[in-house]
Amino acid sequence: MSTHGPLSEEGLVRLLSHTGERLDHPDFGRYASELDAARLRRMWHDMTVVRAFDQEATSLQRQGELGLWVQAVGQEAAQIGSGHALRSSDFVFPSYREHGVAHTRGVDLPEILRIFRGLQHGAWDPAAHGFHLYTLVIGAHALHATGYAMAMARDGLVGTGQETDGAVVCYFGDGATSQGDVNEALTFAAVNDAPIVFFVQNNQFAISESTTRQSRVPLAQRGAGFGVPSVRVDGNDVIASYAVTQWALQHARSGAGPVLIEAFTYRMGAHTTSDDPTRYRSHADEAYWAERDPIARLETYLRGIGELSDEAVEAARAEAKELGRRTRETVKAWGRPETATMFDHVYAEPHATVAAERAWFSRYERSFADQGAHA
Amino acid sequence: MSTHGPLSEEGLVRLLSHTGERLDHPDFGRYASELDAARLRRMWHDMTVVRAFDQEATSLQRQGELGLWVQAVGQEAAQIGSGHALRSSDFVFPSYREHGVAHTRGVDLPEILRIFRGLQHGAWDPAAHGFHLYTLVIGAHALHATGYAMAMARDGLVGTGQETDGAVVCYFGDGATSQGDVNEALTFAAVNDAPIVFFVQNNQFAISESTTRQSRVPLAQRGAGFGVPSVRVDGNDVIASYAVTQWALQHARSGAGPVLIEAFTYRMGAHTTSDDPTRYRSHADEAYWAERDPIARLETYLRGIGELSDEAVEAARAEAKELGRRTRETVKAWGRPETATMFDHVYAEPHATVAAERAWFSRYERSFADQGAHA
Amino acid sequence: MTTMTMAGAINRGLRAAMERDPKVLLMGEDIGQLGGVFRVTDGLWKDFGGDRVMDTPLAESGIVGTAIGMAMRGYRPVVEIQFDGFIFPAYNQITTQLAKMHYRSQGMITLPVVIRVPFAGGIGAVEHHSESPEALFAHTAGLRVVSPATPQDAFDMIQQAIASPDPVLFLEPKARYWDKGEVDESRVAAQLEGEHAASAATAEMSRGRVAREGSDVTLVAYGPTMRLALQAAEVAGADGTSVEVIDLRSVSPLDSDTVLRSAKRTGRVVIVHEAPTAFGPGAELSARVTEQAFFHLHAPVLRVGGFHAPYPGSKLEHDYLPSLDRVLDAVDRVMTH
Amino acid sequence: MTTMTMAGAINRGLRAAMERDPKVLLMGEDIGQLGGVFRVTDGLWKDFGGDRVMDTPLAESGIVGTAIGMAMRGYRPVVEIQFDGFIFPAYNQITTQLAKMHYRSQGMITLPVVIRVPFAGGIGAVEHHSESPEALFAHTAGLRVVSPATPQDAFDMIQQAIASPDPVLFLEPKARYWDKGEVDESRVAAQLEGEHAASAATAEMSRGRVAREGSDVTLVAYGPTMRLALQAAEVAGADGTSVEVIDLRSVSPLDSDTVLRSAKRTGRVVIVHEAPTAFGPGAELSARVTEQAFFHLHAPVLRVGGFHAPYPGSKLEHDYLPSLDRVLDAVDRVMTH
Ligand SMILES: Cc1ncc(C[n+]2csc(CCOP(=O)(O)OP(=O)(O)O)c2C)c(N)n1
Ligand SMILES: Cc1ncc(C[n+]2csc(CCOP(=O)(O)OP(=O)(O)O)c2C)c(N)n1
Ligand SMILES: [Mg+2]
Ligand SMILES: [Mg+2]
Repeated sequence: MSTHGPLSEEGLVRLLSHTGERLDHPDFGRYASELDAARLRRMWHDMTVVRAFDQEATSLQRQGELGLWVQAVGQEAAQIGSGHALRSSDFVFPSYREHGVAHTRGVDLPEILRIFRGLQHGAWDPAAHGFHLYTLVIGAHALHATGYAMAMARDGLVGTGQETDGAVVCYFGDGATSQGDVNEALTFAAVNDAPIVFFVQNNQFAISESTTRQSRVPLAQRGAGFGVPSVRVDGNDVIASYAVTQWALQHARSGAGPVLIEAFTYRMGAHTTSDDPTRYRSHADEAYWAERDPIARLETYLRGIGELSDEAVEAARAEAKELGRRTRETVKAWGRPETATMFDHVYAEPHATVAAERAWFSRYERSFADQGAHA
Repeated sequence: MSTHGPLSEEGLVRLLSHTGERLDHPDFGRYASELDAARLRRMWHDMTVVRAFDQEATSLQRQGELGLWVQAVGQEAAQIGSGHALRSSDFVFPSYREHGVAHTRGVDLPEILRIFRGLQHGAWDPAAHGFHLYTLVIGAHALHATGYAMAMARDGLVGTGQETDGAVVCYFGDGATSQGDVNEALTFAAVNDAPIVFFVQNNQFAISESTTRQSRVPLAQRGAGFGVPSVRVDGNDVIASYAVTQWALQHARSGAGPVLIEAFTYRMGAHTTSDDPTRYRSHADEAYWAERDPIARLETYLRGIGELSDEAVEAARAEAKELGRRTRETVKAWGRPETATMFDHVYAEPHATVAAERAWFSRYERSFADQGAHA
Repeated sequence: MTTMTMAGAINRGLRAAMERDPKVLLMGEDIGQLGGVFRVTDGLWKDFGGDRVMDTPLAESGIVGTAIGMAMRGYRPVVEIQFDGFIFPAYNQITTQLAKMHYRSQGMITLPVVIRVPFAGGIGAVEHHSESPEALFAHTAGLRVVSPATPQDAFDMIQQAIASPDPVLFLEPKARYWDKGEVDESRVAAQLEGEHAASAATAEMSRGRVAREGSDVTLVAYGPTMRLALQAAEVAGADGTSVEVIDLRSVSPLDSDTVLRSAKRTGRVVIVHEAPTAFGPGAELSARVTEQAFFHLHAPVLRVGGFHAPYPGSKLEHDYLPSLDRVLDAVDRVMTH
Repeated sequence: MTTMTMAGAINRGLRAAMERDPKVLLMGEDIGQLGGVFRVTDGLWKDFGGDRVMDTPLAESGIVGTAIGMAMRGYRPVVEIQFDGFIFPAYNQITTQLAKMHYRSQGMITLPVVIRVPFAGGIGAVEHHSESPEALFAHTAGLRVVSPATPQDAFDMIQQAIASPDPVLFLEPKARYWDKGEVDESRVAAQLEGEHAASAATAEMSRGRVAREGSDVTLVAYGPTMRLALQAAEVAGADGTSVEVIDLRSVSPLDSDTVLRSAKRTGRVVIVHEAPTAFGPGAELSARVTEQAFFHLHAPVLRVGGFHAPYPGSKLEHDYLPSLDRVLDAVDRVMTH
């Protein structure tokens, strides 16, 4: 591993070593103090279930039931750790790989697959979950998140010290940091003291490109350039991911403005089911990171302190299996949407062109029915 | 004046105090060592002439001879200082206010007014002067400059230690730092080690908006976020502006990659002749900065050391006057371009639509001539 | 009735909308203390404060992108883009996000964002300050694109645009900012207090109108070219050709029904806009009229627009732009059939 | 003659261009080691190195903007935009800079930049991966917009685009990437070694061609819809309607002369494209054909295109896109006159 530049491990906040030993940190250790064994078990459970779902989705794609699947394997600690730090008054803007965060926000995981089965572009009610839709145009949502945070502050939901105080967490990848929109978001957030946490999952790749193609220096440094306090965390350490997010959210909710977190992690799978990582990375690299698996790490720790029983493991396995079954059945049961729904929701109010085309299309479709009737 | 944030004077490199005393600086002092009295006199002379031209253009606009004029009054030290550090192997990408830099690159000042008289959008040969056209879309040229610098490196014009080594200097304003393109340029420049100097003239305003609307922190901090070494300089100090640019150019030409300079200055005039600064800033503010006039400062110093004679002052005044006369005459002598030239240079090769429209237009114009002949 | 310039009418309309609904916010470059480079927001910063009249960083993508986020929380941002030529940094946000979010969310999210753009030419400006990009937005589903031609419409339509739940590109013909007209302030106020106000407002803003009746030729225009169209009708009338003038007011939706009704009577249609002719708004109008009224037409639909060239230096702009002569020439040509 | 897929033909064309001229560089996301998400640049990174096949940061504006800078120093960058829906972050650079620099500099600067875009739908993809934005570029003067429909054209036209001094948007119908065809590699090679190679190449790339002769109806298509158009002609032919099929190949310039020659014979024109119909490329073609061949037409020009709605989820895309039935329906309709 490189010792400087964007892939160095320098300055990473870490509260659990990759061999499963619990560590302390002078600044951030205390933000994990509320994580008792029960809570950690819950996080382990969530990570396990989310990974199983992820694998189920991958096999559904292989079977032709989904057009595409975007795996999050390897990034569970960053996602479940940060997700657990959120509360209902917060609001999340994911990019498209945050299935773990979705799970912590109460999105029923199979619902996500509506997108990947080609039924619709958005698959849950953002307001109900405090979890916006996936955005596929890299970085575009960073501005929506910033505007949303500005609006929260305007609505008095920041700095009161009440439970109603909230913040926005905006997730994006290492590649996204190169987009103009992400940098504009840092500017808008900073000058408006917007209550937002920019959560960069540096999974070391933007499809095939190493993070070294996006930056000379660790991505956490980007924040300071805009006057945004920043921290680098071991994103495969669920405890540290939780702690820094807790810190960041408290900062943002208090009205002190934006924060940037770089969670240094590794995309263990392919970019998507269309990708072939053997073309651009080595087995050695993959093996190095397999040893740093975020779930195994927590498991080792919990087992070591006697807080993960075989029953708990079995329960998680059973839940995962049941979720897998339910996912397969749900996906296969989805019908094709009515054709005419493609004209719905283009506008909120009637639009003459849409109305005319919809009318034409229904006459046109009827003409086949009529022909059929005559034939 | 604020003592922190983007308008603080903290950390400014300064080699000439605003009362005209020569200062030293541990890191940058030596980059001004080649500036003997003759050279400083030349810089004073250039600043004086450029300002006179600027005022002439303003009055031409008032007389209706120009549609618009963009004044650079107050920014002469930043422009002439940095311009003097350039050599012919360097290449400049200005925004639209760099008349001083244009002058150092051998652009005949009146030529600039072709743009502002509405004759054409670009008014000099960029290759002949190593000085690109003005770009009016804020920040867009930062990427062109970066690509150009990448191409220079590719052409072997960097890091050889020869006189052929060159770098690009890209000028833009404080407001421009908020644009996505400028931030993308920093990324592309950094990861490619491009030989480019980003020269931000922080003149404290983007039209009416204070720099505090663009950033929480001094703009020089932006560079570090991308791993780009940066420096803040007193942009009303021509010696320091020269010195930091000299340093930056040497760095970039050597192949060490990009540098960012923030020249802290003040736009003494209006944004353009269409602007009315009384709507958004105080006389007190203007008075404070009038005392920091970049030309007066150097004049005081040179007078103090007995290096600016009355004759030299008289010579500059005469040259300025002559330039004013020539400017007026040149501008008024320009004819209107041939109408059909609006179809020229849309494409480098024939394009059927342009050809058809040009043909139609010439038939159409002839039809009036014919009618005239018949009438 | 009050006499107002178009700029004044928009200013009054914005003020009325802000008074009506505290969720209405203005965002843009220099719109606060300065009142905007055209002074369209003059006085609003003083009266509503910097929290509702927000000077933003100099980044159009950021402006539109954060406006989208604010709209998601129930605000109604009215964004000013300083000039037509500077909307393109926001193009991605407008095209892939603003236009598509309602659809993406199956109607769960509405984005009542208005983007005001002083547009079109004729004011002797430098590059990028005189363009007519409406076709580049009308092609994208999810956006509405409107342009007023009179102070009355400017006053009404800015408020209707703000009341509409759909994103609206509100194109202000900058050369007409200082033209004066009578404005009745009460009608739109009543509409916006009525039942189904948003629907009524959206529908009305989306309809064209017959601005002058005639029987020989249908001359179609909107925003910047309306004055020219009326002039041409006047001159042609004096020469014995009766020209009906239609003010489209809306480019998306394009109110082709109003045009078709007229075209079926006159059998001759000319459209005039400043946007380049090739792939411009007139192409769509021509195609629709031909599709739907082919057997009523005596002559092909003719288009008078800008040329397929970048907007030239201002010394040439009056040759680049549709002129009275060019419109009359087209009217003459359709009249030969 | 060699049998190639369209993707393979573009790959071979890129390789030939890079061998011919060391100034040709490729830039884009994932085009290096990975060979691009569609493998169109497969093998080129290995053979030409990372200096000529550059994996760029993930920022489309940055890619096009730096390509402009490199072109100013004599390079010929060929940029890959990963998917149609991701070209919009670069829209400002393309529209205000790439298209206008030649004009702005009075011809002193030429920008031979090619922007390759896998475009159009039909591959079952998620949002933003199936769009047809050509009209959003053809409206802007200074850009050329072309799209090949066969491996031979793909091979020839990519090299002609690179040889052209003008910026070219090179739209690759991604659903046709794996269609095979015979390719003669020698013709374009000879053209590009000849005198006035750049002019000859630009001119040829800008012309449409009659892909199938016929006498009753002129059916116009390009790129993604050419296969459909030929199918429709086949089926209509079996039903006794003789359909002439024109492959436009170029959207800007639009080769209306080739269409007009045919339209004046057949009197009936149908155009089919995947881009939304409203304000789409067919509108311009319809308007021009009507303007210039009105009295030869038996029926109005009809358009078959995408609807005025965002590209839907892939389960619905085949209803959104022009289908054989919709094309035949339009052919039937023009034949009723
Ligand atoms: C504007 C834009 N350009 C290109 C793409 C295609 N694309 C999809 S994901 C991706 C890589 C993203 O990398 P990163 O931001 O690191 O996120 P990750 O996928 O690693 O989670 C690219 C290039 C896109 N979706 N949007
Ligand atoms: C993309 C874009 N948006 C808006 C404008 C209008 N505009 C012209 S100059 C200017 C302010 C620029 O401020 P700054 O970057 O600080 O440069 P300065 O004018 O102070 O030299 C603005 C907003 C523009 N030219 N381009
Ligand atoms: Mg990544
Ligand atoms: Mg400034």
